[in-house]
Amino acid sequence: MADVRFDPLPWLILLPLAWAGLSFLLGPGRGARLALAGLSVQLALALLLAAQLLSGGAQIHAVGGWGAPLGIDLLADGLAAVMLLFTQAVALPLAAYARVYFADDPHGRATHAYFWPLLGFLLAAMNALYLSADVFNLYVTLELIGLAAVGLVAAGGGGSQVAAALRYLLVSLVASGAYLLGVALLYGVYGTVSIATLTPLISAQAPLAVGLAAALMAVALMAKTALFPFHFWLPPAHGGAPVPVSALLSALVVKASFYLMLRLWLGLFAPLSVPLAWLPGLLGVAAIVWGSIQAIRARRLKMLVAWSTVAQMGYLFLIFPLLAPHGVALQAGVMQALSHGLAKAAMFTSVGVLLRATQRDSVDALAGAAARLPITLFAFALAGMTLMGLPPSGGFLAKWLLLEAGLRQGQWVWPVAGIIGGLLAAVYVFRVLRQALLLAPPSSQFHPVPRSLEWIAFGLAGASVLLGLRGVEIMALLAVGGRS
Amino acid sequence: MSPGLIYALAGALLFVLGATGVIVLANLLRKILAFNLLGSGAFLVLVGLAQRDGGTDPLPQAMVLTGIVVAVAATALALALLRRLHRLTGQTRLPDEKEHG
Amino acid sequence: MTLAFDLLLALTLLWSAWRTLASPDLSRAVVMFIVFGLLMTLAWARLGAADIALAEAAIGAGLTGALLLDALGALKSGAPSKEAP
Amino acid sequence: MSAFARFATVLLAALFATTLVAAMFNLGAPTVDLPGAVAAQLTHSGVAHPVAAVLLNFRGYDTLLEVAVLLLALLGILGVSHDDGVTTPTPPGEPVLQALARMAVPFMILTAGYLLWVGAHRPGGAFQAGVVLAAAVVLLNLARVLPAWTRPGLLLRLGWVSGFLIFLAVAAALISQGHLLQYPPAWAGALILLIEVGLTISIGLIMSGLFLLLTERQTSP
Repeated sequence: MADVRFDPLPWLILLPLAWAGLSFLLGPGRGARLALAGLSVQLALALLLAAQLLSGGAQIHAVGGWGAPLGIDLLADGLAAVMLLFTQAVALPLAAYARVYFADDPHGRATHAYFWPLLGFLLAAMNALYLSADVFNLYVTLELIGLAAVGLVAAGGGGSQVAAALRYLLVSLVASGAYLLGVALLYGVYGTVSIATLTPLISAQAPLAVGLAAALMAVALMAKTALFPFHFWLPPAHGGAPVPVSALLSALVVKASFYLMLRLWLGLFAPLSVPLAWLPGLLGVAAIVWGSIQAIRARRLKMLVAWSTVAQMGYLFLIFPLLAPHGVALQAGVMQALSHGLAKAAMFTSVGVLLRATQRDSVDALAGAAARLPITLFAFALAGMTLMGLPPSGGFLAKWLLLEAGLRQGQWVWPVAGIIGGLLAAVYVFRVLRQALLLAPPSSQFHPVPRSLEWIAFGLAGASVLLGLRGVEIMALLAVGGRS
Repeated sequence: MSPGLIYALAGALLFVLGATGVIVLANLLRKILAFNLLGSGAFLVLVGLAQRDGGTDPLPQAMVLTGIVVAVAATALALALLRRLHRLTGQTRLPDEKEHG
Repeated sequence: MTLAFDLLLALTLLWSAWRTLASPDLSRAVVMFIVFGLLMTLAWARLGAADIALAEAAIGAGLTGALLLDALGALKSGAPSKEAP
Repeated sequence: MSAFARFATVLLAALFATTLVAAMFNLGAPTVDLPGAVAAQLTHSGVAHPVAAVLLNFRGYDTLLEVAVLLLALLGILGVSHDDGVTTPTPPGEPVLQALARMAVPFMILTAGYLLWVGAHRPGGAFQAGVVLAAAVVLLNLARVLPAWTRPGLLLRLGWVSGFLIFLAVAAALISQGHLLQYPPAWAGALILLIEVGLTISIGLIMSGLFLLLTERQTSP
């Protein structure tokens, strides 16, 4: 090999696969330390990759040495590197949180007997998805993500949790099936599944079958991202799972299918998608309104946060009518994905602390929480600030970029919807805070909670606010290399 | 009209039949059966369409082998969840969606 | 001639799929699904995909069928499951 | 689901099916000739059967992830049946079944070995062989020749993941060749056989696990 530079691409996939397998071998409930060590190395690898990209441009790794279209290519451009860095950076604190949370679990080990291997496979699958440049290989990664997420939701659960997992599994499987039919049509028309090979072919000539493939794949990914009206599976699954799992799903997993939709819409299907660009935007508006209303009405705390995810995923789709490669709208979407990921991780982790302290999953039970758990409440409030889009948070930067994109193209509807969504977010966030600031009734009892849980929530919330200040660096990384 | 195209067309119809079944039918075992029909449909389109001019193509064939294994893994997990749900609640259907809880 | 056979097989395949979803009795539906799997094996053989035919017979019809039959027994032995349309 | 929603779904499905069928009739020849590329590179792949070459060499990475899918299904099933605590007393095996198992299992293992061996040249391979092996394990289990899998011990877990870990280790070691899973042509055949042997055993155990975990744990009402 002439190239002596260390290539982190394959290791970002192999490493989590390895610790997933090994922690399964260790036995039920084991593997937390292995996972934390592995995740730390993965984070370092993602940072290294980002540095390499900034200095040397996009990277391709031809698996098997064949090169597309015969083999499968891994491709890391700026967008992939940003998502990889974000995923490892959020997963590491969540894993640390999960370790403490499960060790402190009063309900025994059943809920987390296989948490660590499932987490390893989930992260490997997400990293593989971000790096894959092959539509069939992407199908396999989608299935991996779906099965790992369902396994995490179902583990050790009661009736409603198992029902939620089953509903999630069915939606996920039908969506993967639709995606696969899209792949089948693409292969039928062009005889290849490599994105790099397909892109110029689709630009040159796209018969009706390719339009159908694009539609099937877009619908599949919207369903996996829980965009309205495909959102119905998300609240019971995210609201019913153990808290560390909810955090992982809401912060990271839904972003993977969004990323793929963005990638296909911007690259592969760019010649086809322009006339229909208003449709995801419109569904996004509906998601913001409906998700926010349900979050405002929710009685259970975890359900409130889960419905907020439905609303926040709507924002991500507001950018589709405004998209252009390397444009401001793409920056807005990525910024929203990152800041929502951090904020939602912070929100679920602080909700986990509140649940443990009050022993109830109820907004009404929060009275007195502010006095007893000030750090956690502050974390929740900071995360809420990001969701509302107040400066200097990442959410503010995302809305600002969306406004800029909308004004440039004279389409002010989409940023306005985003701003209204921020106001609605304020309603449900303040509903929680107001209840927590009430004086505790004399009968209420607060159980002790490990301090480290509170600080992890606080750290994530702080990061979601400070993300806005690091916008320049993120945008520089995002701008590295396009596909082609 | 080649055998490949015939099976691809049948696969397309199977896919639509299965997808409609998963959405419309309420019994969970039927939903799982319907999902398997949907998957088989997609597999037939993958191989059939690629071989519409006769001959064989090892690439989609290998992909379908992967797909069959994924499908059986997913079916096993779905059945495990269904049996667990049935044991816990006595139900073989999903509860009606509640918009807030 | 062979084309006629392929057409017939494709139609039978669709018919068995339809019966899998539409027959009122769940046990019969599962049996029809296993029949469907065996017909798929035949279809793969017609497409010159012997590997898939082997896998379909062993996994699609065999293992999946066994899992379904067993699940059927478990679901019926518990609470009387009401069949839905 | 309301009658109207059901009607609308069926109508939409019919519309989509019609479009799909129409789209399939108007296709020219595919642009890229991958079967040709596979045939051209087959001699460098380490196996003589094109489908096996795609599965284990050209697109071996897909297969690696596919084994992870199988393990995930197993993990999910273990997760929902872990805390049962209810173990039905296992009835003793029937003598007829036991005799049958003792006779049939050696042949099934031979068949699995044969399928594995020919997989390099003609249809067959690790997945088909694994299923035959799984059937043998299930038969032994039903005949109670093997102890029931109430709680997976270390040995069983090792059997489940070893195929995956061997595959992973080979894939990682081959990065020294320049790329993930880049077989040196001289060693490709031997390495692929090593991977396939590991996969056959693990797939056999995983598939029998899928079946046995589902049936044994949850039969008691």
